[in-house]
Parts: sequence; C-alpha cells; structure tokens
Amino acid sequence: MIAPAAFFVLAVVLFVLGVIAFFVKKDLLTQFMAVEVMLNAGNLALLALAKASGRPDGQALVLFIITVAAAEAVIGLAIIVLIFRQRKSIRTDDLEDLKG
Amino acid sequence: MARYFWLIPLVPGASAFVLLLFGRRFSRRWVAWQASAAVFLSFALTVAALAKISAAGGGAAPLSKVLLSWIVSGAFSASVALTFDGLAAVMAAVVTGVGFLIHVYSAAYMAEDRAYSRYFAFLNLFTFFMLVLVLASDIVLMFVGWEGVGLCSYLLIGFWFDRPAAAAAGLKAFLVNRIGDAAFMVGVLFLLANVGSSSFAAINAAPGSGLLGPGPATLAAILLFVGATGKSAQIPLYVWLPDAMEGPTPVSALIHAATMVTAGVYMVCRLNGLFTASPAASSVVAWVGAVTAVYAATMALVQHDLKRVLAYSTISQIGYMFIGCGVGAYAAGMFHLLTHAFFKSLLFLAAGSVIHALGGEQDMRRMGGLRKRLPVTSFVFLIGALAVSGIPFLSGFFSKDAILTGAYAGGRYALYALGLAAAVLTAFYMFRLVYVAFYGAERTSPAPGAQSHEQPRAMTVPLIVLAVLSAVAGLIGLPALFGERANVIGRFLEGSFAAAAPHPAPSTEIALSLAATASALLGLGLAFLLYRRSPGIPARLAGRFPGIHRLLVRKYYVDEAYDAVIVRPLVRGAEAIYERFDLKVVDGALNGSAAAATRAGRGLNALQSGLVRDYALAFLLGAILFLGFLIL
Amino acid sequence: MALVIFAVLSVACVGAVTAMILSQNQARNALFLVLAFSSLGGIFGLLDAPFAAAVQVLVYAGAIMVLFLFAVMMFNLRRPLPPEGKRLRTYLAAALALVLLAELVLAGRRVLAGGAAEAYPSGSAIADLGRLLFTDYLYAFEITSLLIVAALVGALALAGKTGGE
Amino acid sequence: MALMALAPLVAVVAGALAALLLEAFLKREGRGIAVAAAIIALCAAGFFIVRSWGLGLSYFGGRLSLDPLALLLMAVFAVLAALVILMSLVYAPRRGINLGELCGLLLFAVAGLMIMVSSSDWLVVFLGLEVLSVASYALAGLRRNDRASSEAAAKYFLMGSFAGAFFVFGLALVFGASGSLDLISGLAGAGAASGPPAAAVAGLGLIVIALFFKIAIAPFHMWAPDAYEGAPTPVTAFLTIGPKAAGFAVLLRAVSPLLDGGGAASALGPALSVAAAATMFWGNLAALRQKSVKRLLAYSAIAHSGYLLVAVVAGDAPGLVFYLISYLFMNVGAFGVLAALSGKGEEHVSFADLAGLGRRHPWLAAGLAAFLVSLAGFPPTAGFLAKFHVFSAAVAKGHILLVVAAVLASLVSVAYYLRVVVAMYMREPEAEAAFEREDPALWLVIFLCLFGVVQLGLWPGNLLVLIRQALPF
Amino acid sequence: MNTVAATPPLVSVVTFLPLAGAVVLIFIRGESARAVRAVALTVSLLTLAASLVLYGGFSGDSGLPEFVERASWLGRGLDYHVGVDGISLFLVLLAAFLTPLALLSSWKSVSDRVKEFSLFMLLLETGMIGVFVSLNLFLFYVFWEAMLIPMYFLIGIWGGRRRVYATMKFVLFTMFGSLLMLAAIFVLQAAHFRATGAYSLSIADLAATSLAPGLQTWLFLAFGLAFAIKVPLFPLHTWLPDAHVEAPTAGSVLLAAVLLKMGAYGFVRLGLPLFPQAAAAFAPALSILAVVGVVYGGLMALVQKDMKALVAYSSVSHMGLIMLALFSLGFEATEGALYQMLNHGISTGALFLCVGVLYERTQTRLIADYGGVAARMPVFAGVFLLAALSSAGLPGLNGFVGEILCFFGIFGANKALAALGVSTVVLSAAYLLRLYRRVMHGPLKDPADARFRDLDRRELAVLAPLVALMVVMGLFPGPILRKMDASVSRYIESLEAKPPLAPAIKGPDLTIRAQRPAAEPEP
Repeated sequence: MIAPAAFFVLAVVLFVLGVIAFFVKKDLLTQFMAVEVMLNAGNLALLALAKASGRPDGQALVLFIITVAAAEAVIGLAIIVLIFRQRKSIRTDDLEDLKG
Repeated sequence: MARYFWLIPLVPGASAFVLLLFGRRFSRRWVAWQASAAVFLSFALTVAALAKISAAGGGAAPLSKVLLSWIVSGAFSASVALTFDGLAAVMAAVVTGVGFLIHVYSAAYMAEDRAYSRYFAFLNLFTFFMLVLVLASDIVLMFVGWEGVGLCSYLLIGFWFDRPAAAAAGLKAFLVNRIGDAAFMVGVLFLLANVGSSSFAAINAAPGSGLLGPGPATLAAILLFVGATGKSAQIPLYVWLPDAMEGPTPVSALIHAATMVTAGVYMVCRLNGLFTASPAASSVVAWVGAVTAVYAATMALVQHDLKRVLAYSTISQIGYMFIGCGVGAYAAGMFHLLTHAFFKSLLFLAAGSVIHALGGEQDMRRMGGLRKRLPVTSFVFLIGALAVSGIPFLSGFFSKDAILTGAYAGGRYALYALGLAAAVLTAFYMFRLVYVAFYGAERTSPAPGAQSHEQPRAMTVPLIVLAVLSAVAGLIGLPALFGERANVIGRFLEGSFAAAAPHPAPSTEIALSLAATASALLGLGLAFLLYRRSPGIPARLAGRFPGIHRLLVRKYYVDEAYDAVIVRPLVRGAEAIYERFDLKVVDGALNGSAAAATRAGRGLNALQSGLVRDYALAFLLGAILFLGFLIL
Repeated sequence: MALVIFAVLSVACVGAVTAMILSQNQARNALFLVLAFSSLGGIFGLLDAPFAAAVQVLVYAGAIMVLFLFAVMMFNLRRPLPPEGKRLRTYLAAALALVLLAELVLAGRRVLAGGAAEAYPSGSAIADLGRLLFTDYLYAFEITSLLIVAALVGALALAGKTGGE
Repeated sequence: MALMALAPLVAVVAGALAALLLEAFLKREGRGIAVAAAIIALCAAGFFIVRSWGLGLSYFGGRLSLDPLALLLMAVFAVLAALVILMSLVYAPRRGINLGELCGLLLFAVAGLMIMVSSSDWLVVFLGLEVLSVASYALAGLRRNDRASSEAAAKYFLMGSFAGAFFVFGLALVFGASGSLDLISGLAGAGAASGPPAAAVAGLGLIVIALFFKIAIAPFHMWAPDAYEGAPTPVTAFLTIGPKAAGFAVLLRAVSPLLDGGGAASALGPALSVAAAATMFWGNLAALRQKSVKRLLAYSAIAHSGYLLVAVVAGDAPGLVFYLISYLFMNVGAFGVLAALSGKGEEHVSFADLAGLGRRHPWLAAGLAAFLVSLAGFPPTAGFLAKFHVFSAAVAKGHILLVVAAVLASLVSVAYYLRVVVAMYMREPEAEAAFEREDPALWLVIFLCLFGVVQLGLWPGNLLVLIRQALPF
Repeated sequence: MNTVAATPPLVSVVTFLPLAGAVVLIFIRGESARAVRAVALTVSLLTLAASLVLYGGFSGDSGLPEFVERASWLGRGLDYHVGVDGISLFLVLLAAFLTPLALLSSWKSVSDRVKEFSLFMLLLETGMIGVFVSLNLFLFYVFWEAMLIPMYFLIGIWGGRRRVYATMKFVLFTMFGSLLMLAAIFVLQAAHFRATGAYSLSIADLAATSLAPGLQTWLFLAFGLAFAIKVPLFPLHTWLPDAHVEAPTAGSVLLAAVLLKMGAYGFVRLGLPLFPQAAAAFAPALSILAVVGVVYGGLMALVQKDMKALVAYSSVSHMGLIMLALFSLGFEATEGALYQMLNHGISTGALFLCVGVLYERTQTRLIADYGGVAARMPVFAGVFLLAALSSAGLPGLNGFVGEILCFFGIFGANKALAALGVSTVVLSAAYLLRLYRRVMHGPLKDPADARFRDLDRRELAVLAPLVALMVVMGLFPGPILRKMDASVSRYIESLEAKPPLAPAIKGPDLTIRAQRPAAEPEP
C-alpha cells in the first residue's frame, strides 16, 4: 500500500512545477496550461487527503473541479482568441498597455 | 468744581476723539480753538482741584474717584480710578499749563500745515494719556497712560511721515520705549503677583507690611526703572530722544521736554515707597541719572543742531531729576521736573521760533546774530539758557541746587561731583549755543519762506509767559536757608512721599549753593571764551583731540553699536532662521514627507510594470509570506 | 505492484510537466500535458477514485487538452517564441516556488501523520458518488450547470462572430 | 420550500437567460426588452430577498442559507447590478458593447455573488466564485474592439485562474485536515480546544489568498488596477464592489470566528492586519501620481479593500456591511460621473480632461467632488461614518495600531482625491471634453448615489439600526 | 447637564442658519451675483442676530452649558448634543460676527463664481459654529473635519498664485493631526465603554471617566497634536503662512480669526479636561513650545516681505501666547487666553482686511511695493494703525486686556516663561509698526498713482465695527469676562479635581483592556 503522503508530495511537486511553468512560459496559452497543471495538482491533493482522512467525497469534489477547469478553459480560450485577433500575438508580455 | 477733577483727562480726550473723527471737516480756527480750550478747561479744573487739596492740607487729602471697574478676573483686578494728590497736582498742572501754552503756540506755528486737525487731535490725545498717567491711582491704568503717551509721541514724531527720517525716528522712539515698557510690564506683573493689588497705595505700603521682601522689591523697582529709562531717555535707552527732534518743535517742547519724558521721574516718585524700601534700586536710579547727566551733556557739547543740543540737555536734566529721586530727595526731583518743564519748553519753543523764522533751518552754524532779528525770542531764550545753567535766582538754580544738596546731604559725594560736573557742562553748551546762534555775525542765507520779523503773538505770548515762569518758579522751592516754610513745593508734596529728604546744615547749604553757582559760571565763562572771545579755539581743540571729538560728534557710536549688536544680529538672525530653518527644516520636513510619499508611490507604480509575470511574482511572494506567517 | 505503477506514473507525470517547462514547442507542450494528465488519471485510480480517473482521462486529457492543441495550431504557435532577457525573475520565481513547496509539505505533514484510514469500501464508490452528487452536492451540481452556461455565454460574447457592432 | 430560498437566485438567472435570449432573437429591437427583463429580474430578486428576511431559510445542509448577512449583501448586489445596468444604457452601445450580453453576464455574475454569500460550504463558495469569475472575465473584455479592454480581460483571467488553483489546493488541505468543507464548523469544530489543525489553517490560508486576490488585497491585487482601468467603466464599477463585497462576506464568515481563538489560527489575526495595512498603503501611495482618474479610482478601490479588511479583523459584520453599502454609493457615483464624461466612444478620464469641470459642468463636478470627499472619509458623508464604525470597532477589539495605520493611510488618500478636485475646480479647462448630456438613466444613477452618500452620512437611521440588529458583533 | 431648554432651539438655529442659506443659494438661478451676495449677507447677518439673542439669553451663572439640545442621532453615544457655555459662547459670536464682514469685504474682490464663494463661506460658518457648540465628541469631530472642505475650496479656488499648494498643505497637515485624534477618539470611546459599560461620546461623560495614566498620555498626545497643528504651535505652524498668503482676504480673515481658535478651543474643551493628569505633565513642555512660538513667530514676522505672511507669523506669535496662558492652567490666564482669542480674531481679522484693502487697489502684497500710502488714505491709515496697535497690545485697546491677564497668569505659573513671553510686547510692536512705516509712511512711490483711493463706504462698513470693538473691548471687558467666569472656574476645577501624575510620565501603555471590569457587557 502506498502512503497517502506520497501522493500528497507528488501533488505538491506538481503544483510547484505548475507554478514554475507559469513563470517560465511566455504566452497566454501555455501559461494557462501551467495553471491547468496546478489545478490537477489540487485534484490529486484532494484525493490523497480525502483518502487519508477516509472520506468518500473526494471524487465528487474532483468532478466539480474538473468542470470548473473546463469552464475556465472555455472562457480562457475565448479571451486568448480575442487577444490573438487584436494583436496577432498571444505573448503575455505584450500586454503592457495598462501599467503604472 | 474740584469734584469734577476726573474730567481733567477726559476733556482733552473727548476733544481728541471728536477731532480724530470729524476734525477734517472743521475749520482750522475751530480746531485750534477747540483743542486749546479743552486743555485750558483741564488746566482750570486742575487749578481748582489743586486749590482744594492745598486748602485741605496739601497731599494729605487727595481727591479720588473710581470711574470704572475695568479688568476683573480672579485675583487680578484693575480699575479706572483717578487720584488727585499733591504729586499728581504738580504734574497735572505742568501738563495742562505748559500744554495749554504749547497748544496756543502751535496754533500759529503749525498754521501752514496740511494736517492741522490731525496735529491737534494728537496733541489733545497726548494730553489725555499724559493726564491718565498722572492721575491714575492704579499701576495698570498708569501703564495705559504710559503707553498712550508713547503712542502719541510716536505719532507726533512721525507727524511728517512722508519724510523718511521722521518716520524712522517715530518708529525708533516707539520701539525703544517698548523695550523699556516690556521691563516695566514684568515689573508690574511682579508687583501684582507679590502684592496682590495694583493700586499705588498698596504697592507703596507693601515693603512696609512685609508683603514684599527687600529682594523682590529691588527687582521690581529696577524693572520699573528700566521702563523709566525708556520713557525718560536715560542710559541705556536714551537713543530715541535725539532722533525724536524730527517732530514738530512744539511737540518736542511738550512731549520731549516738559512732560512725557519726565513721566519716568514721576513714576519713581509715585512709587517712592517701593524705591525707598530698596536702597539698591535707589542707588541704581541715582547712578544712572548721574552718569546720564554727564554723558548726555558731553554729547551736547559738539552738536550743531539746535534742537539736538536741547534734546541732549533734556536727557541730562532728567538725569538730574533721577539723582534727586535716587538719593531720596523726591521733592527736589519733582521740583526740578517743574522748573525744567518751564525752561526747557521755553527753550524749545524759542528754538522753534528761530527755526520757524529761518524757514526750517536747524543748524546753529548757519545762524548767528539772531539777537537783532528776533529780539523777543532771543531774550527769552537767554532767560531759558540762564535758568537751565543754574545761574542764581532763576528757577533752575534752586531746583538743581536742591538736588545737589540732597545728594551731598545723603553722603553721596560721587553723585554730587558728577552733578556738579554736569552743571559746568550744561552752562557751557547752553552758552555755546547762545553765542553761536544769537550773537556774532549773521550767517543765515535767505531761505525761501524765511521771515525776518518777529513771530506772531500767538507764539510770543506763550514764550513770554514761560520765560516769566522760568525766571520766578524757583521761588516756590527756596532752600531751607530761607526758612522752614520757604520750600512751598516741598511742603506741598510732603504727604506724597514716605520719607523726608535729608537736610544739611545751613552753612553747608550756602557752601553748596556757591559751588553750584561757581560751576555754572565756570561753564558760562568757558563758553564765552571759546565761542565769543576766540572762536578759533574749538576748531583747534577738535584738531588736537580728533578721537575725542569724533567720539562726541558721533555720540559715542552708541547708535551704531546698538545697530551692530542688537538690531542687525536680530534681523539677520531672523532672516537666517527663516531661510535656513523655517523654510528648510520646518517646511522641508513637511514637503519632504510629501515627497517621500510621492516617491514611494512612484516606486509602487514602477512595480506595477504591466507584466503579468511580475504580478504573479508578487502574488507568489505574498502567498509564501502569508502561508509562512500562518504555519510558522 | 501498486508502488511500481505509482512510481512509473508519477515519474511520467513529473517528467512530462518538466519537459513541458523545458520545451519551446507549443504543440509538443500540449502533448506533454496530455501525457501528464493521463498519468495523473492513473494515479487517481491508485487512490481508489476510478470515476475521477475516468473523468480525468476523458475530459481533461481528452477534451480539454485537445482543445488546447487546436488552439495552438490555430494561433500558429508551433515556432518557438524568441527567448527573452528577464531570466532573473524566472529564477526568483523558481526559488520562491521551492519555498512554497516546503511550506505546503510542511502544512500537509500533520494530516498525513495520521496515516491512511481505509474508511470506505472501494467497490461501492461509484454508487456512493452518484448518491452524493444528487444529495449533498445537488446544489453544487446545479451551480456547475450555471457555470458552464456562463462560460459559454462569456465565450460567445468575447469571441463569437456576432455581438457588438 | 427550498424554492423559496432559491427564488432570488432563480430570478437572477432567469433574468440573465431572458436577457440573452431576447437579445439573441430580437436583435436590435430586443435590446430594450432585454434590459427590462434584467431589471425586472433584479426587482423580483429584491422582492424575494425582502420576503425571505427574518425567515432564516437554510437548505442543502447550510450550503444555501439566507441569513441576514447573506440577504443584506444580496440586496446590495441587486441594487449594484441595477445601477450598473442603468449606467450602461447609453455608455455600452456607444462602445460596441452588446447590452443584452452585458445584462446577461452581469446577472450571471450577480448569481455567482449571491451563491458565494449565501453558502457556508467551501465548494459552493468556490463554484460561486468561478461563476462570478467567468462572467467577470467576459465583462471586462466586453469592449471587443478595444485593446485595453481585452488586455484587462486577459490579465484578469490569467491571474484569476492562477489564484483559482490556490483555492483548489487550499480546499484540498482544508477538506483533508478537517474532513469538512463547512466554512465555520469545518475549522473551528475540528479541534475545539486547541483551535483548528495546522494543515487546515494552511489550507484556509491558501483559500484566503485566493479570496485576497479577488478582493484585491496587497500583494495579490496587482491585476486590479489594470483590469479596472481597462474594463468598461460600468463594469469597473461593478468589479470594484461586487466581488469585493462577496469576498469580504466569505472572509468574515470563515475567518472572524477564528480570530479570537488560539492555537494554529493565532497568527491569522496579525497576518490579516499586516495585509490590511499593506493594502491601504500600497493602494493609496500608488494612486498618488496617477494621470487617469479611472486608474486612480482603481487604486482607491484597492485601498478601500484594506479598510474593509480592518472590519474583518475586528469581526465587525455590521460595520462591514455598512461600509460596503456606503462604498457602493460613492464608488458607483464616482464611476458614473466618469462614464458621463466619456462622451462618444473614447474615455475622457485623465486629469487634463477633468480640468475646469467645475466651470463647464458644475453639477457633474459637484457630484464627483462629493463622491471623492466621501471616499476620502470627510464628514458628514457616508464614507466618514463607514470608516468611523469600522475603525471604532477595530479599536474596541484592541487593534489600535492597525487603526492608526488606517487613518494615516487615509491621509495619503486625501491627497489624491483632492487632486481630482483641484483639477475640476482650480484649473482652467484645457480642452472641451465631450460629455454625455442625453443620458437620463446615468443622471438618475448619479443622483441616487449622491442621495445615498449624503443620506447615509447624515441620517442612516433605520438602515444602521437594521444592520446592527440583524448582524452579530 | 442635560437640562433641556424649553426655549426654541437657538443653538441649532445659529449653527444651521448659514447652512440653510447655502441651500437657498444653490437654487438661485443664473449668474446674478447681486442676489447671491445679498442673500449670503442677509443670512449671515441673521445668524449674527440670532447669536446676539443667544448672548442676551445666556446667564453664565452655573458655568454649565446653556441652551442645551440633545437628540439621539446615530446611536451608541453618537448623539446630537449642542449648547453653549461661557467658553464657547464668545467664539460663536466671533464667528457669527466676522462672517458677514468677510462676505462684505469680498464684495468686489471676488467676482468669479460668486455663488460658490458665498456658499462655501456659509458652509464654513456652520462648520465653525458647530465646532464650538458641540457637546458630543463625535459631533465635534464631524464639524471639525467638515469645516476643512469649504476652507479647502476657498483657498484653492479664490486664492493666489500658489493656492493649490497652500490648500493641499493646509488640508493634509490639518488632517494629519485630526486623523490621529480620530484614532484617539476611538480609544477613548472604547475605554469609556469598558469602564462604564455604556456607549457615550458626550464630552461631559468622557471627562468623568478616569483613565490610566499611560493611556492618558497617548490620548493627550493625539488630541494635542491635532489641536497644536490647528493653533498652530511651533514647530507645527508651517501650513499657516502659506495658507494665509494664498487665501483670499475673506478666507484669511476667517482662518486667522476663527479657525486658529478652534485649536486653542480644542485644548480647553477637550485636551486639558479629558486628560488632566497628562495635561499637567505635558504643560511645561508645551509651555516651552508655546513661548518659543511667541518669540519665533515674532522674529519671522520681522523679516517677511509679504504683508500677509507677516500677519500670518504674527498669528503664530500671538497664538503662542494664548497657548502659553492656557498651559499655565490658572483661572486668570485661562480667562485672559479666552479673551485674547477674541482679540486676536478681531485685530488679526482687521489686519487681513486692511491688507485686502490694499491688495484690491494694487494687486500686490509685497511690502516693498508700497510707501507713503497714509498720505493718500488717511482714514485707512488710522484704521490700519489701530488694528496694528490692537494686535500689539496697546493698553486701552482690546489686546491689552487679554495680554495682561495672560501675563498675570503665566507669571504666577512660571516667571521665566512670562518674562520671555513679554518679549512679544517689543516684537509685535517692531514687526507691525515696521510694516506700518514701510507701507504707510515715507514718500509716495509714485505721486501720480491714482490707485490709492481712501476707504469707500463699504470698506468702512467692514472695518468700522472691528475698530469699534477694539476700543470697546479694551475699555469694557466686563460684560464678556463676567459671562465667562463661572465656566472658566468650573473648567479650572475640572483640571484640579484629579491629582497630578506622580513623579514622571510612565512609558507608553496602549492597553485599554487593563481597566476593564471582569464582566464584559455586550450590547
């Protein structure tokens, strides 16, 4: 039997990798993908901890979160499309009209 | 009529009020009449009241009246209350009497001036304040008069305010006086705090009743005396008086010779109980008076301005009065005050007559031989000069003698010697003036507006009246030699003074009189020698002792010293503080913190780079800190 | 056995994400993530969450990531973006991320210290899940529908052909 | 009966769908009807909210509970949405924004807000937050042909999803540590004696971070100025108030009960205090040198989050609600004036545009001045009274230093609020900026807000009593 | 305390009449400056009349507030509670007296946006009077802060070249103090609640609460800072010269005459009686600051080139003396200080009006641009001189009465400080008469200069009442002092009732929980 701790640590590692990816990547789309990694890490943590505490709801929660991720993906891609149409680029750092 | 003695100050006051408000709409004639009449009415009231109290036994039965409970707050109380006792009577008589004459004189003297009504309004106002000062039975009220006359002095010195010198002189007078007044005020506060009452009666009684110990009494007396040095132009605050000669000459006569400048003497006499209780303070008074008497006289030796010579003479003579007060001979001091009021105002008015006649010329080097052109003026001037020099049987002789006798009798030989020296100098510079201006060849150049005939009667009559008074006023203060009752004024004032002045033996008294006479004649003779017989000597002397001469001409550089040591450092220092501290530090601290906030804002704006990764970085940093805070 | 599977899957998962971080190719990045999310689905299975695992593979790895892939192609992002100079910030972020890692592990320690508690039988999980969804989580379930509608409307409003004039 | 509790929410959602459908099918002619539908829905929601007052409805195991705090804030949201719609009637079409879409998304966002404030379950809160977020991203980007608007949406979205991941991870920790997702009992109940477990607190921390993001607490606020500036002005008004109100309500529910306890949560209070102080100063200092009044108000909104957080730290529910209501009026009013100034298409919200406004449009200038004065917290306006209550409660709880920081921060804020007044009254006009005269709805909004600001400042009377009686402190 | 007056709510009438007038002004259509001016002046005169009725009806026997009105307002002790006592009555009168004069003085000089100007003037009047009549700390604070807004506009819109800088500085610096005071108000409120279990911000209730010394220290410092900035006490005066120089004449007049008094009044009404022990402990230090202010203000006034800056620094000096008197904590000094507050209002107000008269003619305030004006404007010269002398404390005029009482009291408390303070006698004469000499005396700069017309009837109507008051208050202080007596002695008792702090000030102690009773009642 694998200790839930292992799953949790994996979740944390994935979360942190997602964070790093968010910083390393330079376009909106990939940065959003990095966020997806973080969300998935959250899901994993949820399942791991739910299992550790012996609750059956973990799966249900994960289901909701995946739905949320999907919804975010929809709106996110729409925004990225919008940006791309305007600027012909989705480089995040190009978004600097607003500052100061 | 004596019941209404409280109207004495109010009549000129009311007249001043009316003139200030409506004077410009009145005719000149009416203005002069109203102002003079008001003062005359005061004079009449004064005489009536004087008669009343003198009938009732001199100063023993003063008249008094409380007009108004003025400032009352807790332990502090000051009322508008007037007291008419012997001391006040003498002073009030001088103020109203001489004041009336000068009003009359002014009517002619100022006839050409545009601001006629303003002049008389101020003159009336001055009379009002002076009488308040004199009649106040409360030191706070006296202070009202004290400052009020200062104000009027300021207004009248600067009467021709479009002349920068006059405006500056007025300001100087007021400010120097204010310095004295500040000390005076502290003295008053000191008395109020210790005595618990502001009435003269209580203050004079305080040392005796133990309310005021010797130390506090000395301190209070000296503080008050500092005020007196301002008002009465003594060392160290005399510097304003010579400059005050920028005012119209009748003003100089009234304010800067006869009345206001002697207010300090009056105040010391008023508070004789306090000063007597403090030998130290009295000594200070006497010594300052004596030193001033000599010192001012030396400066008078070399002045060329007619009025300035008289101004230094005034300073010197007031020094005399303070010698009298300081040695306990208060009555002698007051006596000299009285006679001085006569002969000095006479001298000023006569000088005014000269100046008026010469179209404003004040330099005696451009006069000479006036004896012929202005016979009356010259004659009365001569009487005045003789009186001030202490030539026997004129008024100055008796009063000066009384003071010197008092000093000698009190064993204050040094003071006596200084007094004697001053007498020599006085006779010398007065006759230098007489010889240069009135004798010898005419050196006048016909100035525009100059007249060659004698003055109108409105001017000569007051001169003559004053000349008579200068000549004979001494008779009311004959020395004890002439009998117990000969000293009329002394007896009249007895009730006002706590302690009697010391008397020497009759033989000593004669010897002292002779010494005084000799010194006066010595000074006169020297003047005759140097300025009549061989007029070349003074120039040679000046060439021989250029240092001393320059020192005297430049008035010991005291104005310059004050300027360099007090005025300029104060103004420069204030400027430096303003620029370096107020603008840089105080203001800078505020502007600096505003700038710091703005800079901080700019820094934060720079952080807000517009780049999402920076936002996320901040987010991450915040998250770590927040979590760390929670976990650890 | 489970341990081996776990090890393989977690290595695959972490490796894929790492590769995605390192790679400059957008399309490949999306594929890496498909791999990562699929592995994660397997790991979900190991955690006795078969339904979640299935949804993960189908919805996430399948639907969402394919959507991303299309987006990548649509934006023509196959060529790598030029490298940019602001590396320092990236390293700083990485360092901070590691601190975060430590903190999160630290935070989870206490929960995990209790050890595993086999509280519910794995067999009935799906049924339980269904029951939960329509009892305890009914309200939440309805809200997700709202969420989806909102997202669609939003997407239409932003990227739809019609809309503003 | 659950329907009764759901009624406001249902009304709003129905209104949203109706508006969208009417817009979609009736095209141009349907615009008015769509707006009317939205307004009617909001009125209906308001009606149901009032009906539910005092009933203490609670369903789905507390996942939907209409307690006074929830009802009050739901009413606030309804009013806010109505005001924003009124603000947009002329503004939106001029800028190529589809009114129907705006109304629909706005009502979706309101639905999300209502879900958030009426639940005591973290999952539901999260879902509500996501509904709100998804709708907000779209709202921010509604000016599709405007670069700034899209940029705002993109930044908001990217940072928002980043923050959302933190929420999820926090959810996992809380659930794992306490076995419950209940906002209050989940944490407080788990370890009654020694306070909540550390892991749960850490999880809560992650969730709080995500909420901080939403309510723009420093340093999680950095998206806010950009998003607020770029979004269409009425949307900005909505974004600066709605999500903030909901976020604070959730924080109040979840965090305040823990603040007085000890144990692992003992650091929470100081952490919140520091965050509050940092937010106030950051927002206010950064606003000092802004050139655009809209961006200035964005920073001001951040600073106000700091003040509101003080209310949370003090556990002052009545103060918080009163502050939010006051803030609603002054901020909507201020943005309303900016919207009125924006003429045909372009935004005219720089200081130069406002120069001499007091001469050109005295009423508009007076209105903006009044709102700014209220935002700055001068008596006798609502802003002052709101601050007074919150700060007073904080001091009563012993947070003196925090309040000192707060008053000093608001001193800084006075500087920039008054800068705007300087431009309006003490500078001469540089250019005649376009100005929307024929917009009675907007005028109505501004007038209502002005009325609210003054009324709440001078005589809040029943409202204050109502809030105080309804909410525990 | 809570004697409800059966009379009409006179205090409220006086307070809110100007506000009502301001509302009326809003509805005057168009740009009719005449109508606006007439309405504003009428309203302010009515206010003055009402305040005179207040004076007439005030007995002053008990020392307690009279004409008290109290109504529940915002709950939890935030009540509407107003009234006047011997301390506040005359400040109300001062404000009511000067506002019409200030309005009248701007008849000509303000021609731009007259409606707004009059509006803000009336609002300012309500604010000023409100501060003085408030008997509830919250209400006090509301007026205290609200009053900044009209002043901000008055300086900012109708001010001089650097008006924006000056007005921002004024508002921000003043607020810096008052916001800290606000924090202190919260603490005070909480402390009172913990001590009594009741919410109250009634000043009388708060004064009856005894506070731990450490707490008192902090609270006193916070209140004191707010008031000291307003006074302004050295070295917090830096806003004053700028505000005065840049403000329009009417603004300067009210700023100097009334607003500065609010600071001193704050000390009397709140700072000292609420925290008597801390006040006693800090009085020496504050006295030193005050006396430094006296000398410093005088020296700075001496070297100013701008007439208004000169008068502004003279205010620093004069207010320093007032504070010095207040901190000597004695009956006479306090009464003197209160009287001096009125004097300063009148004489400095008159000086600013005089400067305004000159400025209206030449558009310059630089002393160097003038000279010999007295020759052309004799009446004005007289008025100006009288104002200067009143300010310099010439006996016989009003300034002296206050000054001598102040000095008497200060002298009783500390002889050295009194002696230093007396330097103002010299300094004030120096800078004022120096100003007078440079502006009014000397030769005319340009004899052909036709700008120097003497006072017209309107200007005379503005200045004559002030001049009359200078004289009347100098000669007959009784009617004012008598009505103050009871209140002042009650105030002094309130300071002496509690024993002074033991040896030294304890370290700061911010815990308000220290004194809480065991059971903590919740509302």
